Amino acid sequence: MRILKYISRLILLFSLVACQADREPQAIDLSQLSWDQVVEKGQSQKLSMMMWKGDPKINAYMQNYIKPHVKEKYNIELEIVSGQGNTLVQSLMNEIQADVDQSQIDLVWINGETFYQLRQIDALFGPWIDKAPHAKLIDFDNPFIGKDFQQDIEGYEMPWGNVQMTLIYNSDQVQDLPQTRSELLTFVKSHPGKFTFDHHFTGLTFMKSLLIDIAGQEELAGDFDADKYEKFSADLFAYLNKLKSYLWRKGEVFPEDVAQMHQLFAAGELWFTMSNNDAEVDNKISEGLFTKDARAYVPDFGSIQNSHYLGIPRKSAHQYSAMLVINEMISPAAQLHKMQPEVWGDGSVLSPEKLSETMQEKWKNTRMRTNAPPRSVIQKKALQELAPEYMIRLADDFQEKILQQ
Amino acid sequence: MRKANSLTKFLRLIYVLLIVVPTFAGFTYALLHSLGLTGLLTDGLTLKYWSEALRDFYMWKSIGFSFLIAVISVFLSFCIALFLVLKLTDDFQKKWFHRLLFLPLCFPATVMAFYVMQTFSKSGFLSRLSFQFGWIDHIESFPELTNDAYGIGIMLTSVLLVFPFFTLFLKNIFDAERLQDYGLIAQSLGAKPRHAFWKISLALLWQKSKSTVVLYIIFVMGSYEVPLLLGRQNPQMITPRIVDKAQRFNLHDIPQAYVMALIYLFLVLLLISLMSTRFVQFFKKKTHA
Amino acid sequence: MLRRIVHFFLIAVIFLPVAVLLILSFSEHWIFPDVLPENFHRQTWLRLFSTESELRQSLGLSIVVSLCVAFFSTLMGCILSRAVSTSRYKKYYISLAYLPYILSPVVLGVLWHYFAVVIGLNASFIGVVSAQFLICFPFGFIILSSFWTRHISNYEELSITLGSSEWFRFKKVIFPLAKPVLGLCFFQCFLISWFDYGLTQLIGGGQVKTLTLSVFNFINEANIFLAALASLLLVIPPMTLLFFNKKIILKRTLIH
Amino acid sequence: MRLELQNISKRFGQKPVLTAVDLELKDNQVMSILGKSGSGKTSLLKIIAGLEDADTGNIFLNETSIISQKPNTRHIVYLFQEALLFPHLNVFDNIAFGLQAQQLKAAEIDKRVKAILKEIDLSAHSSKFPQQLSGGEKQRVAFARAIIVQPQVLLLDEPFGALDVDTRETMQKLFLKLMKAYGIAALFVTHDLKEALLIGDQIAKIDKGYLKTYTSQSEFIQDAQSGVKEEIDFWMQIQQSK
Repeated sequence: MRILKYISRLILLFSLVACQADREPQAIDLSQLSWDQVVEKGQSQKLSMMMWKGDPKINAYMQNYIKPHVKEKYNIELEIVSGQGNTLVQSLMNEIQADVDQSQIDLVWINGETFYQLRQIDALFGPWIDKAPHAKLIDFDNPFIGKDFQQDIEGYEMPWGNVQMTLIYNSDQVQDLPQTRSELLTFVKSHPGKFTFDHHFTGLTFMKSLLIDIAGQEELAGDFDADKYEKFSADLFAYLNKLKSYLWRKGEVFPEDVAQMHQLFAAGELWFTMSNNDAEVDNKISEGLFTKDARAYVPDFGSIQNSHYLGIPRKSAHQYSAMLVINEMISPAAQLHKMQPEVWGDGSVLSPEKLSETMQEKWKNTRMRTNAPPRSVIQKKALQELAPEYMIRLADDFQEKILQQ
Repeated sequence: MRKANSLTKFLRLIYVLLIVVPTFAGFTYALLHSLGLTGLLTDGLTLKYWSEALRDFYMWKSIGFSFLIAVISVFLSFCIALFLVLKLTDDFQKKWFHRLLFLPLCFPATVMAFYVMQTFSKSGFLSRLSFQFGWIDHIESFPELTNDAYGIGIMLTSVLLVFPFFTLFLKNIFDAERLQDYGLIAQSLGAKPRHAFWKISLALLWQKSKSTVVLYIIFVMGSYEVPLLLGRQNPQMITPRIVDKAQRFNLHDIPQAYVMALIYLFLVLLLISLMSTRFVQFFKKKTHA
Repeated sequence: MLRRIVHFFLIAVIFLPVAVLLILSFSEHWIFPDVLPENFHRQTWLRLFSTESELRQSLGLSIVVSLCVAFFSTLMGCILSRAVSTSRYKKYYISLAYLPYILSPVVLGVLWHYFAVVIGLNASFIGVVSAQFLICFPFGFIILSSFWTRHISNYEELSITLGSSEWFRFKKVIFPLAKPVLGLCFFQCFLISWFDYGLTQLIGGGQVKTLTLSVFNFINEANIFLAALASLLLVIPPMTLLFFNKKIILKRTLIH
Repeated sequence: MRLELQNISKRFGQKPVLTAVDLELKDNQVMSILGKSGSGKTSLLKIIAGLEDADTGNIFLNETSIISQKPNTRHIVYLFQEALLFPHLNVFDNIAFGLQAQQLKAAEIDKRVKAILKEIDLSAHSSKFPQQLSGGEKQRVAFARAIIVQPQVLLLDEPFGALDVDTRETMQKLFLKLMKAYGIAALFVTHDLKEALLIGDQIAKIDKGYLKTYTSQSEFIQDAQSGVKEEIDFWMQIQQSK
């Protein structure tokens, strides 16, 4: 009995700690500051950036290009740590809940649903992006850049790069590329076990493009609409169910993530894989994972194009430095370097017409990738991202209606 | 007995605190979260996460599946270890043999899972060899050994990870308890070898290794990296399921993950208490009979 | 005959993983139905030493973290299991040690992160070491609890009546007798810490970059060749340690 | 008077282990205590050694109370039934253990250990490890290790219980010889009637926590409870039946 008493006291203690009311952090009034003042306040600090570290090329770009650059220009020590999506959200969430004075993370690489979640828990600092001088070069009118999953970015995140989803196929095996939904179905039926998609981010993005193809881009634009979702997703799942038994492993199991799917593709078990990054196929060939026969394409029903962004946590103690670094990351030089297929191959968010003439010249002369079609071609089939709730609902329903059947 | 002095008492308190406080803090946090009492997105006290989770058939399936995988893996490992200890008793004197058995202890679960993936999957080494030897004519005819419905890949990895440990462990008990002598005594008293094995050796081994066996069942039940790589989404083991729920796109799913973690904890506790009281008595009766 | 077959089988089971990892770490383009990869080269290995200069740091950090965790787990395990060994409730104390196992470290990591943030130990070396310690030391405690038998306490009592002080008793009797078990405990705790990913990632917030974290980064890059190399890096140090430490573990049965 | 126990009592929970035990042990004398297992004999010895606490009573050593003295300063050595040689030390170091604990000079230790090795006839085995010794040899080393520190009182808990008959006899003789040579007082617990009679200058019997001391061997033999009479009757009967 006595133990019970102690236990209940302990619970009480912890709940007190857990339920502590949030104190308001000291807010920075940006409107009073000039960029020069930001530069002055942001110099010579240590900065910790959390990002997805799943690609050696991206890591090398950050390590060998951005890091030395900000060190030289502003004497900022940029530390890059691994973490994305939910790890990131959980971290910031716990910090807010624990009411710490300063966050461990000063800069985050986010998009879509992570942005949505961070906004939900009010974890981001802002609005601030207008302050950064290089933001003027960004084409915010482009809906693929200015809107993140149909959400206004409202100055809380800075566009950094832009990519489009592609299907990657083995050109040795596949000659007639399926271009429409029905062609895909026919193809998969006649080549069972060679096609699948993962049940995480990339797979969901693929399903979204199918959903858009079913409904039409305009139908699903704007905020989440539950009725429309019910209506069109029913068709989507009907289609997927038709597909299911011809997928890899008869659709009883789906690859855990795109990395696993790449491996299956590389080993020859699959004829298709996919990537949210249109430059991925060239990257993976140069890494030695894919053979030279791997090609990327975008089917006629289109694929989603989206941007990825940079944000600053509200509790960061180095918000000025973070702004300086982000401003450098969207500089024409940095963006140009990032575009090179051998560096990263990430699409730029700057609009070329706003650049200087010499820069424009360089822009035109960037070397093209070899195994994926050029940006200008796939751009025509680009679909806009849907509101984040679509993805959340799709993920849940996919579990229920496909995985657990 | 000399009475415990105050230092000893203090150390005992430290021990209890070191164990209880962190674990308890975690549980309390999970409990509060699952009841909607804490968390940034909560609307206050609610039982909806609990009722949702309790009615979730797939959670129960996951728990059952995890338990089954764990029991089978540990049982197989135990059998292999027993076989090696009983049949190759003399080999344990040899240096190379002993050294050999220690090597697999150096493999983390991830590496072992990665290896099993590269060797036993449809596009793995075995499948390729079978193809070269003409046993299969295309990749699909190789049996599903990884990401399969029965968790074969997971069990294979778990057995590879666990059996060397069991072998060394059983061997130690075997030596320490002089089981061979007991067996001989029993036989000299007229017991048949088989009878002596079941009634004496096995019963004693089981008594001594019971807690380790339970520990390993729990260890396998809670494994994360292995099913992540070699499992499938349905049936799915419980830890990846919990982490999956906690890391899904839907922040409102997090409390459910905590509920699942708590239910899992409760069942494991139940398992432990069952094993520690009921089973001992059961076996005691048997050996005394 | 049976013995030969079993020997062969055991050797195969134990050495195949190393072989497979080695082959993969030296190759590229491994496409079905080729049994062996198309190309063999040292590029993967060279790359490890050239561009990832962080790796050596990670290795060093990993070793320091694991040594710290193993040392403190063994020390505390020893002291605390000793304090508990004379208790009438010894059994209950020991069963308490199983508590942290009930949830897997991954789940505990999720739960503990919040508290780590509260006490300001997240994303720090001390935080990671503490978290790993909390997982490891009950394990050490359980191992060492088996050491404090009637037999050992008889030894102790004998040396007390022979006039030895507490320190002398520890130095001359307890420590030499416990050395094999302590070695085993140290090694096991070292391994748990060395292999840990979930806790380090969650509590360290990715900022305490141990080798496992670097290794997982490679695996996440979807490159089986790098992953194989990374796996080897994880496996080789404990194997080396084992090779030198094995004597201790073998001597374990001595006191019985 | 060397050792005196006054009114020592001890309980484990509700169960009395020792009840009002009084005992007097004179200089240079060996007292045999006859007792079965569970009679409280081990607790009695451990209380004297200071390894357990008594609930009531007092212990005097040379007229001074030692009840609150630490066990390692009492100069009372307790010997277990097993030899309990330290497995990691050789014979020499095992014997030297107590002297090293007192931080004597190495030369002094060397001299004394060598002398006692000679006495127990194990000089040739000085660098052997316990695993290499026979049961009797181990027991001899254990004795030497205890005696060399010149304890005020030696407590022995069935030291020969595990030995075979021949070794046992040799050990009993050696034990008596050493006790007299070093002038050590001892309490010798045994369940063997003959051994008790053979070794003890004084005799006592412990049963269910009650200790009874006898003033002389004859009083002990006369006592109906001592078991001596049954023993004699047994042999008589055997003789008669032949």
